[in-house]
Amino acid sequence: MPQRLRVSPARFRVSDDPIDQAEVASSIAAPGSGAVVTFVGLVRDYNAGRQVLFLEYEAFAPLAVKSFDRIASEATEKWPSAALAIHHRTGRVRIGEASIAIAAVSPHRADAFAASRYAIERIKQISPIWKHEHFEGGEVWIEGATADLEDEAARRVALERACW
Amino acid sequence: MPQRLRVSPARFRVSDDPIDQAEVASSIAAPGSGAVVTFVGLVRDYNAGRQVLFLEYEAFAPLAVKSFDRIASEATEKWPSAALAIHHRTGRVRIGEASIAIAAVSPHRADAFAASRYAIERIKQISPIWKHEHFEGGEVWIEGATADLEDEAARRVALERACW
Amino acid sequence: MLVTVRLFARLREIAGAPEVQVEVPLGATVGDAWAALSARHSALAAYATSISCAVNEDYARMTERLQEGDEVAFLPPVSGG
Amino acid sequence: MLVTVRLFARLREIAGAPEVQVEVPLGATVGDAWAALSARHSALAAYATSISCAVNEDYARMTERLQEGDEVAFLPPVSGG
Repeated sequence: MPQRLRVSPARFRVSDDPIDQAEVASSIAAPGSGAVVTFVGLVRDYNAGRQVLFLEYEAFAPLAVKSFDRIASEATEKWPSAALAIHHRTGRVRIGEASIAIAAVSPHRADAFAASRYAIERIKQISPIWKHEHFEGGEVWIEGATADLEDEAARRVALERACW
Repeated sequence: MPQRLRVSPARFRVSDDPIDQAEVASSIAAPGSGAVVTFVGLVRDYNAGRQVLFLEYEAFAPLAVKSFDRIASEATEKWPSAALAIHHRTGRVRIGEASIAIAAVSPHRADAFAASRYAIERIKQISPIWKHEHFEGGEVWIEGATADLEDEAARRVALERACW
Repeated sequence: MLVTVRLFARLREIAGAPEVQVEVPLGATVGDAWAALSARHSALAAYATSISCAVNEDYARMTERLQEGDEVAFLPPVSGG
Repeated sequence: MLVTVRLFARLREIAGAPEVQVEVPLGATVGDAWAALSARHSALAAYATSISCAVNEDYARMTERLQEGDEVAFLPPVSGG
């Protein structure tokens, strides 16, 4: 194979740039990987009965990147064969665009599915990222979970949803 | 939005052409889709202790396409919000290349994950596709499950693995 | 009557062809076509309990009755994905 | 001593700035910095039981002691994904 000189894409990223799904997966591709599961979250046109115009995501970027790294470590502890890459977009994101992409690779599809599902649940629980919804007639900050690393009940919920 | 004249990609396909993961997902993209889960199966360099050189997939293509359609219907019956697209490659597939891509879209991530996982399990159970492994020192036809639409136990296994 | 039989993977290799013509009596079933073919290629016998079948590109049962010109397919255990 | 406080999302809007300086006594905790800030902006009180915090870009507890120049971040309930 010809040698190519290129910078490998970051595994964990928080950025205003549009998300490149292929790049997320390529950051963790390995010769033994038999299964790649990619989760992409897209901005929906309706939420809670409101016609959404666009979203604006705000993040505490350095801590958000650390949270992705932590979540990937939690997943690898549970599913040692799986590796994760996570990119989250910030700033204005339009309807139909991706706000997040998570890639999970593993020799085993069960582990790739579980790690990917676990990651999205944990991101929603602990990553310092906030969704500002601009809808027809107003705007609102969406507030979900208190980010609490020590909340073991939350972690169990994420594991259950990952079907483990 | 500007009108564009283009042929939509097929939802279900069996072909010698390399798999374009983005195309699989785009065949079922919809404005209300909040979650896209893509499963890609890659050819691994080792299997059962053998160094794999490449795989060759043979399919009864028209029936395989029908089986994908059937599996997507089974999934939509269970998860009405989810839509599936499935492309499977035939002929010689090299190490690291994709043999299959399954895209599941839904407004809800739980349904997209479940439908995608269900689909790969069912494909391995009933789709008329065969893997011919060429390894260092020989070759072998991999033989898995008897394709039996009426095997309800198999279907339950697929549902359980989809965590439902 | 004559039916066309399509064979895949290891079955195709045993028969030495992807498609063969098989003569079966009027009113014969898919299972009868399999028996006729197995008589020609004894190595097929190992697959008697693990094959499934299709008729005219649709899944079928071994008990399905055939008509002149039907296309029967015998499917060894599958391994897609 | 002075600490820097970073605020996000609705907290940032209530305070009217993404970053403010807060004077706290020597040996003060993250919770003390929050109390000082809440005294300035009464609307923050609604978040008293739902915030979490970070110190110098690492997750922290409200009981953590601060040092001069530390950067404290208060995080309202998160909604990424």
